[in-house]
Amino acid sequence: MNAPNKSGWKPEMQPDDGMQEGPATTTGNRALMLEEPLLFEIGHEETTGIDLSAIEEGAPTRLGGLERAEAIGLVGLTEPETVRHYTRLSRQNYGIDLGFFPLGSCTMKHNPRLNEKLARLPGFADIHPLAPQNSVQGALEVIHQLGDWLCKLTGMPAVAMSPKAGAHGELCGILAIRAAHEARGRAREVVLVPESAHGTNPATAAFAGYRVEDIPANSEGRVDTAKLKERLAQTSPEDCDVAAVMITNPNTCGLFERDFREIADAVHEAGGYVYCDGANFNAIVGRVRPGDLGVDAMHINLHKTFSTPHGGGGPGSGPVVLSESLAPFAPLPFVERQQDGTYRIVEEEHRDAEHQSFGRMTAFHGQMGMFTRALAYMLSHGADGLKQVAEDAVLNANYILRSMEDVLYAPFAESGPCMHEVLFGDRDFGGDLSTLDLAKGLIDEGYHPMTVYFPLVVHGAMLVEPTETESKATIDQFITAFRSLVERAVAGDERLKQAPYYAPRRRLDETAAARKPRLAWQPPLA
Amino acid sequence: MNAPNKSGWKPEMQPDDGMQEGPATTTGNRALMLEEPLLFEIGHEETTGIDLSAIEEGAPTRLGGLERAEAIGLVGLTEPETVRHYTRLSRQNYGIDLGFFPLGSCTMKHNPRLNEKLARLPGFADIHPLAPQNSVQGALEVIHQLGDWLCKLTGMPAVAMSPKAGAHGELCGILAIRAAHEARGRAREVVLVPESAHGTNPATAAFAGYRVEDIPANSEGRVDTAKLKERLAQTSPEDCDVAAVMITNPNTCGLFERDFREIADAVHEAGGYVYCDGANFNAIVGRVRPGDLGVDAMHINLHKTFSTPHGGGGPGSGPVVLSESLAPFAPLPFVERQQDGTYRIVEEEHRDAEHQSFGRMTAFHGQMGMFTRALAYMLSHGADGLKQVAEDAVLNANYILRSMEDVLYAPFAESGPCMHEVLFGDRDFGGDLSTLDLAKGLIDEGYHPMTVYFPLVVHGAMLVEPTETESKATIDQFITAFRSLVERAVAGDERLKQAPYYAPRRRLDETAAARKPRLAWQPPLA
Amino acid sequence: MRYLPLTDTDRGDMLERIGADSIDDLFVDVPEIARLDGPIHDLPMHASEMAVERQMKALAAKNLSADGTPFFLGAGAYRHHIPASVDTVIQRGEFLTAYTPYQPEIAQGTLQMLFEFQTQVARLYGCAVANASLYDGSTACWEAVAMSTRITKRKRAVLSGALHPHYAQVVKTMAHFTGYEIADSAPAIQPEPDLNGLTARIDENTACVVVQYPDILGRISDLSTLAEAAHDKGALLVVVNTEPVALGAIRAPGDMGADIVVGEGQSIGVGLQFGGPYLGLFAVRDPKHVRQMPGRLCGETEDAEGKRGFVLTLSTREQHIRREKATSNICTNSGLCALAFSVHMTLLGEKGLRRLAAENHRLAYMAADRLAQVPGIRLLNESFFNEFTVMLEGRPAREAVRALAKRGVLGGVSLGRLYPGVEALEQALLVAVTETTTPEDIEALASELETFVKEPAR
Amino acid sequence: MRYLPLTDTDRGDMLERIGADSIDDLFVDVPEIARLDGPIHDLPMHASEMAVERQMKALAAKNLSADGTPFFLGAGAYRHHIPASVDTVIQRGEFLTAYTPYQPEIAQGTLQMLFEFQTQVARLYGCAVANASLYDGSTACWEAVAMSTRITKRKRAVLSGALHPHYAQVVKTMAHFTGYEIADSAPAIQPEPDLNGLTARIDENTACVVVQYPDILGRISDLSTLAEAAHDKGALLVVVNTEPVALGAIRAPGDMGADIVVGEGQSIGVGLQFGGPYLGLFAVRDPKHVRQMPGRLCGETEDAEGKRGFVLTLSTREQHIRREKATSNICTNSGLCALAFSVHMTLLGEKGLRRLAAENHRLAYMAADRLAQVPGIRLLNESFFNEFTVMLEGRPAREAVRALAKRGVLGGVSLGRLYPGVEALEQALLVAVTETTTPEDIEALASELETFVKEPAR
Ligand SMILES: Cc1ncc(COP(=O)(O)O)c(C=O)c1O
Ligand SMILES: Cc1ncc(COP(=O)(O)O)c(C=O)c1O
Repeated sequence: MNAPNKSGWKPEMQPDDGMQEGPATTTGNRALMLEEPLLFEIGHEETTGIDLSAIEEGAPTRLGGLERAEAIGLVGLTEPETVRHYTRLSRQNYGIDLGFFPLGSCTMKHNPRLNEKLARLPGFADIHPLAPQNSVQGALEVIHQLGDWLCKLTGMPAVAMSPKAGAHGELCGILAIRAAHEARGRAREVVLVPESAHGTNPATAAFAGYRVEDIPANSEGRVDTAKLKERLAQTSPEDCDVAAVMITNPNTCGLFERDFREIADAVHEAGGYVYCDGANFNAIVGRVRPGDLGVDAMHINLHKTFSTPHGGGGPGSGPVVLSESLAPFAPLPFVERQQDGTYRIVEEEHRDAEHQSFGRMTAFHGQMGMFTRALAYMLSHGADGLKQVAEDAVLNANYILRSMEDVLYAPFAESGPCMHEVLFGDRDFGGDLSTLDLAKGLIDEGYHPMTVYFPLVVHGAMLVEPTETESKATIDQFITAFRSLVERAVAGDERLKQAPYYAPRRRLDETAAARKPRLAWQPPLA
Repeated sequence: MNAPNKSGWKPEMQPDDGMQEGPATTTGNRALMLEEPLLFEIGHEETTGIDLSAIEEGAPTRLGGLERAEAIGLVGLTEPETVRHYTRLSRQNYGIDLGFFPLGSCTMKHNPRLNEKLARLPGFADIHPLAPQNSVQGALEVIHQLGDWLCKLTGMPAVAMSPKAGAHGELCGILAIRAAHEARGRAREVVLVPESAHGTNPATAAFAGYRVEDIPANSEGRVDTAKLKERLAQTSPEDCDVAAVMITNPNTCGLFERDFREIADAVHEAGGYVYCDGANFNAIVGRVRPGDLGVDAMHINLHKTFSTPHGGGGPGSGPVVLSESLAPFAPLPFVERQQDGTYRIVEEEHRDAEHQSFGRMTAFHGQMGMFTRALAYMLSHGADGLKQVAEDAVLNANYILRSMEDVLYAPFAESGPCMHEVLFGDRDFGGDLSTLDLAKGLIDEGYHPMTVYFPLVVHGAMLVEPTETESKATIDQFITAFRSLVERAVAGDERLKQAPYYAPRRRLDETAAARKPRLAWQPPLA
Repeated sequence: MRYLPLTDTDRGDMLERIGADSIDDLFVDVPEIARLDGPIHDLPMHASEMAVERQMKALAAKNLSADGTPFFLGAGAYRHHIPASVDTVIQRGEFLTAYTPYQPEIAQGTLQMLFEFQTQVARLYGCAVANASLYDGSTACWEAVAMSTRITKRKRAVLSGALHPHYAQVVKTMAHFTGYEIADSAPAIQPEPDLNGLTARIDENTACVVVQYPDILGRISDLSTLAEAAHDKGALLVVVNTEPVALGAIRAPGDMGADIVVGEGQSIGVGLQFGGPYLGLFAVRDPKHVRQMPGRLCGETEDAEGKRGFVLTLSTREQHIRREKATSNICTNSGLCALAFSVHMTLLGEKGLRRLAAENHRLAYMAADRLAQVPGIRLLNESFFNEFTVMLEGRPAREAVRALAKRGVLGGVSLGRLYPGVEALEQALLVAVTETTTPEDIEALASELETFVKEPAR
Repeated sequence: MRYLPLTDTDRGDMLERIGADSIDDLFVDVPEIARLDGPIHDLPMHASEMAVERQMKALAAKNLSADGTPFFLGAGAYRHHIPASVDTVIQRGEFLTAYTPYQPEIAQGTLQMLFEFQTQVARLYGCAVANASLYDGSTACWEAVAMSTRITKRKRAVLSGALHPHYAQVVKTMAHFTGYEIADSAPAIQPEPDLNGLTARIDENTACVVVQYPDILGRISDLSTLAEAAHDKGALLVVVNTEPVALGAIRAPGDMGADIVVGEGQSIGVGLQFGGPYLGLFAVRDPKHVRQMPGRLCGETEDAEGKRGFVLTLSTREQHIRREKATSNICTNSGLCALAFSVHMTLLGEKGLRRLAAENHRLAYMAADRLAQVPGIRLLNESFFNEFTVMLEGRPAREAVRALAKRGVLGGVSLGRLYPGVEALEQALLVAVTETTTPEDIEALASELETFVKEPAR
């Protein structure tokens, strides 16, 4: 039933090739596509799904005379209503569990269910971050073991585990770099970031008090090494204002930065540090160690490469591996294995010469819930499996590249293989059709669209990352559908401008949303 | 968004009031409505989602020389493919979690998630039925406690816990009756069953070796007490051939059998036993004790009244409460509380005068997984909550009855209130429209249809059971949609004959399926 | 009440629409004598989730769970590792909270799954058609006997002595009431089952002969000759399997000539659960017998647009259509367990099932060898899959089981418990070994049994 | 490999289409120096689900979980009962395995949920607008300080001494690099916080004053005057809350004049999890500040057919649009924790939250009274919600915590751990009590502490 329709769409096809149209329904529902009101439209102040005893009138309190008298304005639902409300909402969502989700740069791979189960063991889920350390040795061991895996996989000597996501990890790395510079007397002023970088890179550098400058790219989609060297050579190393470069590798065009080592050497020579955005580590895990390329700091998105679920936007976890020179500046707290084989948490009181930590980034020890999942993922795959992960991810991406390049503009197709993701552009689309229209067409076909309009270096960018957890059959069917849509886009099929037709909602008016923001529910005027 | 459309459908409405039609998709998918191939079309013999070591060539075996040489013909999927396959399939299903499911006689109430969690505790889920009894005292206590609740709720002195579903419970009750008759010297020949009874009633009686005879009904939808008494009076009690009557109460027309006690007395006088089908216990739980009405045996569907999930067809659990006179014949094994407060399992070796058990119905002790859920349900509701369950279930059904009777034929509306379900018929439908068409129309509206064409006593029966776990808002919206569909059916709107329009499949050809059964997948001919 | 959405205002409004003064008005048909004046005494009032969880956890804590315990129980219920994704799937509300797929347009998920399940079971059993499940292996066994009597129009069933005694009990219980004649016996303690003796008992009145494979003592034998002998006399061969994993290593019953193959499917996906819910499997080798099968069947068809779809079919066999003439009274079956089985089997696939079977056998072989070395213990079996019988010389196995449990080892099932009063079986212990068993577990069992056997009998 | 669907045949076919001889051809861009010749040494090979489960369970077993343990830890992370249905919802694949809702047509589930979540948080905090979550309370606290500096164009923040020390550390760490000036101190051990002293520190260069409510010692005070004082000086009041359940009993910060309210949402729906993932809540009282907020915002709009729908909006604040000019660098947030919070809050509702808060306070009151009776223990607080400070006379609280843990009682958080080296705080113990605490737990704590305090100091 699901086999690729070999013929696909043809320009001569008529609109009435479509789905059978039915009469309008009273409820607005369409069989299993169900409408759902807002919580505040169905809940009641007096309804609750929790059986707690009524509040004892006149019971003594010690609330400092600050009792909350007025209504909070919350509403409740009983359990049946709650489960149904959220189940119905969930059915308006797409997820990896439903189908192919080739969102470039996001590594939407399968989330193993073992990991969900293990993270919920009371021994992990029901322990307090400030519990006496003798009562949480297993938790500390998890953090330590996971850190050890990360060091070995990256070939780096140290790791900071507390950052809460990729961007937080970037901040951790840049702060460590800044602290190292400060320890040497001067923080410097500039961080160099390529235009193709993820938005968090420049935002982080700015957040940490740096000025951001562009690194020029070459026509192959990579850093222009010569120009970068020129920039560094503007001053002597002692006067150099460049604190660090931030380079994504593999980069957001899906290409490996061939000259990474050469660039790193140049930066080091100028007294700077090399930050590597490791969001794309999935392409090389188990096959390449960033430590061998001269990296000083690199965050790893456990929610990408190590498959902790994205959860509709988070949570994530962004441990940062650090070079010898940055390790002393790692943030607090961290876990240390002691001589006797027990573990301890190093906190503020232990700051000393060896621990010149730049400080604390978050209240506790990081994303424990993600650590257990990521460790289970690593133990499951092992060194052999992780290598296979990288290889299959890269294989799938190249397969899509070579299956599409005859019909779709692939700017870097000539320059060699891509890594785990492949970048296309909308150069050849007809009429006034653009990447957005194609993306919405994919929705009707039952796919989540690829990342669109990122990176900024290609017009109408489409960044396709299949990941390694997809079967060839799935990718083949996707290619058929994708090709058919591209043909329509190139032929200027105007109907694509109305897509999606079958999703819970047609295109949404984002301009109106921003012009007059409605960010919380308000009762309708009577 | 989901508020009832007050106007509803009007006969003058045009077909093009319908949903926006889109172009055909290459994949056959429609955004979140996803097609899914058969397992055997996507799986491979060489693929597995379980990492076990390869079989050691030439390892010694003691398989009696019966190694399975040829291919079994199974196919495997990796975990990502498996999770997606079943997630996509699941999305083609309707369940209580999605919406209103008023399937009469089936009690589709909310399934509390606490119960799911508790049933999975290793202390319940990971224990063996033949484990030494000193190692499973908690499990035996659950069975005993649950039995105690059932006895108290029904006002009966004994309970058999091992039956695996309602029909198995019926069998248990009828076998106990037969054993009791045999113990008195003669099994008798006939079991009386009303025409409105569920199919399992006559099937069970026949399965137990009895001849089934109809009990006549009166115009009010209840047993015709006079005629029944006549039947019993055909012979003297000693010569009476009637072993038992099987009466459902509340009955499948949704009515309480007012004369139940009187009937029971008459049956007892004739030396017969009274079997009560307790599938509809939800209507009276906590408010009426069947023991007060002269019942000798009654099964209780834990998967209805006590909310263990239906799971797409099962499993269920059908404990049977027994009167003093039938208790000695209860099946083995059962759990007994001993003097010292410990529990033991009574099995074949303990058969004696006190335990004249008719034998064993199933390999082990019954549906433990359902017992833990049902006990949690009872503890959660308590005596007060269970009473409220019955009251709300009855209230909801009467509310629907009185909100529909002006537009829809309700044969027993005059004779007083209904219990937990309400029966309608298609007498007034126009054109050649029937109950089936209305049911399929409800599918498009986002509802699961009611039970249709059962009981057999009304033409085009529609049996609507809302249950107590529905909110008034949900029921109000249902009433609006239901009324609108009824209006269309009465007006003879032919488009209903094509419904459903929006479900994953249009009407399926059941005749073709039965004429040339295809009951297992066969590889397509090359 | 967290599960009851109606508010008091709702109740008032609804009573008003109904035209009733109070809820009692809706219960007028209940006779005076049966009206209760308030909540039933003697039962507690409603409780919070937290309170109920505490109470139930306390009960669970009174059981010694197999998790982390050296565990060797089998005899019709086996402990296997169930992949986490199985539970994820069966907890999908769309599967968990659906009813029997009577409205196929919105039940294709359940229906397609059942079609796949039926195909998996049929292939595993070497049969043409399997149904959509029955309650458990024991009731499936009775249904097979009943079906045989319908097909052959004979009333006698011959049961192998090595059929699970609880299965035999179920058959005999039912047969007593239906007037069928059942020939059976306790198993003879010998390395190979006595199939000749069984064959000799088949006569012209025999509807079927029922044999377990592997049998209750764990023995495996070729059933082809038995099948021929049965067929010669116009009888059917019913084969019972209680460990589906075995069929990843040994020949399928259907391939050896079994007419009806039934079994317990609990091993795959379902878990121990103290005996239920389990999963009755039922299949026939010859499609011509389909219309005599009990239980639901899912079949392929097309919808009005010509798309493939699935429906429940051949319902004229079933109680809701045929009432007293139905092939069985079963209605609710083991749907969700069938789903769990099917998901687990899909994860396994041909390759995984074969590896799983090999691993079970490898470890059982290791355990059998190890126990055979213990002085005072004798291994009975010539052949076995993942379960075998050992004889504890001079000591009743029931005592061994109890004594070991006190020491945290769940050492097996004693035949003394299964066949109370049969002296010849008192010293026999059934030991099951699966992929969840570790070499350390085997060592623990061996040394505990050694200690036990050495102890003087009390 | 159970997670990798490609077969070797697939790989071969795909390489062929690509035109590569081997997978190595696809890694040609990796410099020689960084190529590995095989799997990384020193790391184990792949393992079965069963093996991994065993390993991880052994690690979990080394921790003393709160379940079944008398448990009194708080200080920014609280243990509450989470209804089972919360986990059911967040395990729905459609929520769990979705990405940030960048394609709103197929992400209305996440988006509507976020809109509801934002509304719940705003109301709880007495604010106009809340965002779609940040990492946790401590980073939210820093974001509030940073936002205050953007709004006021000033660079000085005054932190209350009774702000959670880890939150203060986070602010100071960041401020060091951004060049902001932070004024703070350790908390003074007194029954009521010194709001006057705090007020005195606000000057014309102050961007904001940051105060915790209830504060780190559990004390509660009216912040209205402080708000006025801050506003008089053109500064903003930032209120930090680490226990949202408290706001079911005490006044909302927004209602007392807080400009930005931030906090930790972990108490509702998320659980302890050894500190993460948690849930940063962030809200502003005045909608005019919306465009300076960090993090994602979900807003209402319409689709092309005029149906209501939701989208992420005002993204021009965010890094993916504004890059170095963004209001924050945050991208991935705490989406699934927000869902858990929202589901739990929906189950609670107004009534449930108020009851939950009352029950927490009732039990905390009982515990405070009980501990105050123990000789050698002094209750510090005049006011508190579900957490209070006791002074152990003559004994360091850190030792008490360790000693009690060895006896299976998790007795609280010592201020000595939170403020290492601050002598005045060494004897202070923070004790948190929630609805999960039983009277028996309280008794156990009292008697263990009594024993401890009596023991002579080592
Ligand atoms: C290349 C790149 N860098 C950084 C990030 C930021 O990671 P996070 O979203 O975990 O903060 C992302 C994630 O979207 C990314 O794709
Ligand atoms: C009235 C009635 N009796 C008996 C049964 C049979 O119960 P079960 O399906 O559990 O065997 C049912 C269930 O459908 C029923 O509705």
